Amino acid sequence: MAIDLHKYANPKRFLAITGAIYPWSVGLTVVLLLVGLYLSLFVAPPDYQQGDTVRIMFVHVPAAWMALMIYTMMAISSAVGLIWKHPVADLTAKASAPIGACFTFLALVTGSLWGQPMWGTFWVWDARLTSMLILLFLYLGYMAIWESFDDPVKAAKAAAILALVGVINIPIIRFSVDWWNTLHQPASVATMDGPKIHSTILIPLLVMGLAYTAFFVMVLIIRVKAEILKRRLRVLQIAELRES
Amino acid sequence: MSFVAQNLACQRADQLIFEDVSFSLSPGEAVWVKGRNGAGKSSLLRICARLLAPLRGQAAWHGEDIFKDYDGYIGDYHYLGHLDALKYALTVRENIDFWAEFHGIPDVASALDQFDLQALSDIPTGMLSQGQKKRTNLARLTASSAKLWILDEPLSALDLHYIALFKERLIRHLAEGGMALFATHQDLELEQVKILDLDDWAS
Amino acid sequence: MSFVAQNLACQRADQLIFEDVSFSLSPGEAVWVKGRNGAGKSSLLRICARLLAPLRGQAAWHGEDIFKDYDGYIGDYHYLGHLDALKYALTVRENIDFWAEFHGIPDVASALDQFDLQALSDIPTGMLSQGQKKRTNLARLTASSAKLWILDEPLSALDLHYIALFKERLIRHLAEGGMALFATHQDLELEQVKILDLDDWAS
Amino acid sequence: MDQVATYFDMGGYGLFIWPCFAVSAFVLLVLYLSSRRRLTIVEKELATLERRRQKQSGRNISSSTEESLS
Amino acid sequence: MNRFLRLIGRDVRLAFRQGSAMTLGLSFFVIVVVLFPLGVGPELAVLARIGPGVLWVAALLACLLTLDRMFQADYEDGSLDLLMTGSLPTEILVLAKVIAHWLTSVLPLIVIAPLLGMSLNLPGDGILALTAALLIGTPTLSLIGAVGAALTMGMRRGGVLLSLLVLPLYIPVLIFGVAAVDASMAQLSATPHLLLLGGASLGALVVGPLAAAAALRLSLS
Amino acid sequence: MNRFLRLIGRDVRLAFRQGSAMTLGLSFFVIVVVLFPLGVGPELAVLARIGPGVLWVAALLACLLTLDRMFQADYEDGSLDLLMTGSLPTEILVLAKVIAHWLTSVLPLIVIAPLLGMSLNLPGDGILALTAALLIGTPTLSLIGAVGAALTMGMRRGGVLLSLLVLPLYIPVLIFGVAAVDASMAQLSATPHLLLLGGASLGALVVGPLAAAAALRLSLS
Ligand code: HEM
Ligand SMILES: Nc1ncnc2c1ncn2[C@@H]1O[C@H](COP(=O)(O)OP(=O)(O)OP(=O)(O)O)[C@@H](O)[C@H]1O
Ligand SMILES: Nc1ncnc2c1ncn2[C@@H]1O[C@H](COP(=O)(O)OP(=O)(O)OP(=O)(O)O)[C@@H](O)[C@H]1O
Ligand SMILES: [Mg+2]
Ligand SMILES: [Mg+2]
Repeated sequence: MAIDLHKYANPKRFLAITGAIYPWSVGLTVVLLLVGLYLSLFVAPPDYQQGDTVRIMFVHVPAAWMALMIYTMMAISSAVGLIWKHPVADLTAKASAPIGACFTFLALVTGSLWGQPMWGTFWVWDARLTSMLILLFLYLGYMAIWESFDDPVKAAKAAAILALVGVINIPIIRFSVDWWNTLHQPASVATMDGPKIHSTILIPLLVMGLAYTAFFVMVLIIRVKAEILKRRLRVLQIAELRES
Repeated sequence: MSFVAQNLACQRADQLIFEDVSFSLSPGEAVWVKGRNGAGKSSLLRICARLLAPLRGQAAWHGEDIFKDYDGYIGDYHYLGHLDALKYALTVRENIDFWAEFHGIPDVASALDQFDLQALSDIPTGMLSQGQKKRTNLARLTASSAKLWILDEPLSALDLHYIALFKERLIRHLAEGGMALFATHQDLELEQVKILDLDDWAS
Repeated sequence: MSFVAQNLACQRADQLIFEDVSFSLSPGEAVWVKGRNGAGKSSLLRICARLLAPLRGQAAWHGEDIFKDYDGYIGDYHYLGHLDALKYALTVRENIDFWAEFHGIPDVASALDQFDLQALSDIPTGMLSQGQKKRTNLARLTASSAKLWILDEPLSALDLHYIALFKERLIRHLAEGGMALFATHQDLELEQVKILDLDDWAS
Repeated sequence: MDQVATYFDMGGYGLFIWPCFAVSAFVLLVLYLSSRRRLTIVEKELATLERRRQKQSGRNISSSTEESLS
Repeated sequence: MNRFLRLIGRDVRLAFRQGSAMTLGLSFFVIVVVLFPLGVGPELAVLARIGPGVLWVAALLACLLTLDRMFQADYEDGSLDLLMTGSLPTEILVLAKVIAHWLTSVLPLIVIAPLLGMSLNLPGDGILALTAALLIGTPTLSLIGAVGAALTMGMRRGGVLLSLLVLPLYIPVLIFGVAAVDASMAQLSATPHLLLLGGASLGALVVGPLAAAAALRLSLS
Repeated sequence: MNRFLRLIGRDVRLAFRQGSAMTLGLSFFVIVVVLFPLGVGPELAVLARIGPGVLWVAALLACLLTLDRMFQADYEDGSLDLLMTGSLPTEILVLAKVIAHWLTSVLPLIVIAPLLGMSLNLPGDGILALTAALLIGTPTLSLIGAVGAALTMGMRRGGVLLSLLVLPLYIPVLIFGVAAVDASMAQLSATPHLLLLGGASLGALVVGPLAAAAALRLSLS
């Protein structure tokens, strides 16, 4: 009997399922990315107001969507891991955090590169921007917690506590920041929501969004697999130590 | 009233320190944990004080598992570790006072007396010598009503006089139906002591 | 090459701890400072390491007063106190490495060997057991070229094996013409040891 | 030629648009490659360890361990 | 109950005796507010404009700075081992620590805040609203901070991680706190903001001790 | 020389390993600059107006915060006993500590300051002047700080006393530093201010280690 196997519950089925999905995710990512890039760089027309800069939207908005979605997913996984003690859930949360952080970073960078031609500055302390920055901090904190514990079981619990406390706060932050901003500076910031979105823009946007999602699934599978194998390696190493 | 540990195993930072350690304590008994440096004595003591989770195995107090949120163990044991748990800004009396109240024992004076601390009682503990700190730490032990004493190197820094005094106090504790689990490299010959050698496991 | 202390007196926080303490050390000699808890052993050792100013009295190294900005004493002695002076974030090797370089001794490997630290050398010192920390601390001593060792409780937390090892190392140091001034409550029988009992003064 | 240049100029905004795509591509690529690398490293370590254990114990290492782990 | 109060009492006494926690936060608060006019220039209009923000930011920072001692000191000298093996439930222990932190590190700020507000040229209404907002909002800071402090206790990079973890959670308090002062300075009612702050404090009162106790048990073992 | 470098190397490595000093100052700096817009509001004009002041005050505070660890950590674990009984003159020891402090706690701030300046909407000139002023002015902060840190080492109320002692001496640096940035933002020459900052640094280089070494010897016995 190796060390405390119940903590490392059988991830065989998980690996089998993800193994089946993985090739599809790779294929989808490649195809969707190619189509999406073609549509957004060559097909989509320049906006009558924003000119060609509107093309930034095709990498900016999907990144922002992913950033928000991944955090939610991470919190749900953490809750599952904490309540049902399912180790794969913990590992999924752990594996998705760096991906989410990357997307958040991309949303910030592309957004501020967009901001310069649109608003004449790389950064304003706008509600949306600020809450995105805070989201990046939340991701970094979550990742740092994982790194700070030597014992993965402890780290998982600590990280889950943090993710859950953080997720309670995301709507509060969103709400407060939105509200704070409008109090000082009524909607001067150009956001393009509303009915204006034309299908020549909407379709590439959606395709890119799907491409990013497929990419996320692909990388997540790789990372979760790596995490599971790392756990397994640890168990074996400990067992080895005991034998010697 | 008894403490029974069965097949305890301990892992620290990916290293298995010991496994299959079992022992039991009944009223009036003491267990002396022996072993070379790094054998896992302190770790075992911390497990028994619920400050460290064992990798495997059970420990039971009154027959109930202490790791299963068992409240019956609370207050029945007192752990004294390497660290002195003294607030250096507070005096000896203030330090002991707080812990006595915390453990629900209002009799601080006798605790002070037991280790000749009356003369030092108004000195901030930061200004004590190493041995005086240790004595304060030990006095706190007697200012708790714990049945089970878990002592990690209780003799270090004490001079011969106070080692004898401590031994006397320990014997009285055992005679009154108490139990003790301790680790020390120094000599502490007692009558009713069982020896648990962690080196046996390693070799 | 000798250390001579004459009529040292020490006061701490308005209290005279001892006075008229004199002793001398020649190459190959050791002085064992004894005394009850609070007698002032640690204070005396800190005075000899120039970490505390005496109230009265002189101490001389090579015949020159060590308190008069005398540079000749620097680097000739090594003080090992209650505190372990280890950086817990650094590994055993990194800790010893730094001090060896600092003392101008590049031979870390042999220092590690002396106290069986090779196996532990890549573990952060924060993860060591009490005795392992002490061994690291002692290894640092051998990684200095100091003639005079000033050791406050060098044996605490060591197991019997390492006490013997340390004793051996100390005897070799003395045989090589070194000197030692130490305080401990544990047994450390040596041939060429002079005993300095601070209790004599108190009574 | 000129057409290509005007295309890349993007109405004067090329300096902002292309870095956006470049950064996105770069970050995502690095993320993908580093994830892959982590996986291969772990896989390799695991393989060597398992081979060693197999060799050491001759017979199959406690098969229950094997099953519950894989 | 008695030992709950004793524990708070001990921490308060220690803070007085050592001075560290107590005066660290306070002096930091004062320093920030004193340095600002020096850095920004003495124009009264600008100072009054940024005053509420400066005061709230300073309060937040002072709180953040004193947080990491909440459990760390007891952890380092071994007292926490004894406290955790004692008969007080860990949640209550956390609550006692939070109360002690608030009393020693935060309350002094609130006492001195009106004075500093005046020095930054805030009007009377604004100062009143500021004090009320601080009183109602800062318990959240201590409560949420306890979770971070417990999570990072004994960690090598504790201090930084603590800021990183706790800061995002503090931002709503900052925003509503400043909004309350701004509103009352604009002759609007500060009540809705204060209610929001109160709500946050109540929520934190439930979540904080539970999460912090779980984290504490985790960190110690 | 070798052991001088080794000592610096050890401190830098420790800062990396423990993260505490290094990232404490840095994260504090970033936090202050992030919180300010949240407290003060997002108007670009206001932010640009107070930007240089905010950045300098944040740098000063970050420096102040990391100061007390300069000798304290070594004092507490007994390393300072060994360092002081070793063969490095105490003045050189202090210098090594100061350099290590500057490298680990101050330099990272300077590296990231331009980015934060941009986020506060400072113009390019201002950012350049800011970086130059920080580079030239901050060594003074570490050097003067060392004296305070040595004096208060091992004291019960060390942290606060340190701020009180050191802060008045920091104020000239703050004023000239901000003036340099303001000048360059007003299209004037920042050079005279920078020269003054440089002069202060040189003066501190002479006085600092001497005074700190004396204070260190005093505090230890
Ligand atoms: C650093 C700067 C920026 C950040 C952090 C940022 C962040 C975000 C986020 C988080 C979203 C997703 C919102 C949601 O789905 O609820 C978003 C969407 C969007 N952003 Fe940005 N943004 C930035 C700059 C810009 C700029 C400069 C523009 C254009 C002028 C822009 C235009 C848009 C548009 C059009 C959307 C889609 C709106 C929608 O889906 O309703 N963003 N951005
Ligand atoms: N905090 C820790 N993290 C990881 N490993 C640790 C930690 N503390 C101790 N260890 C390791 O656990 C083992 C047992 O340590 P423990 O302190 O229990 O030994 P011990 O028997 O008390 O030794 P000593 O006689 O030296 O006090 C040692 O090998 C040590 O390196
Ligand atoms: N930092 C201090 N400030 C003031 N007084 C102190 C300080 N340290 C120790 N003392 C006092 O000085 C006396 C001698 O202390 P010292 O530590 O030298 O004793 P010791 O002989 O080493 O005792 P032990 O055997 O307990 O280590 C004690 O009475 C103690 O109370
Ligand atoms: Mg031990
Ligand atoms: Mg002593």
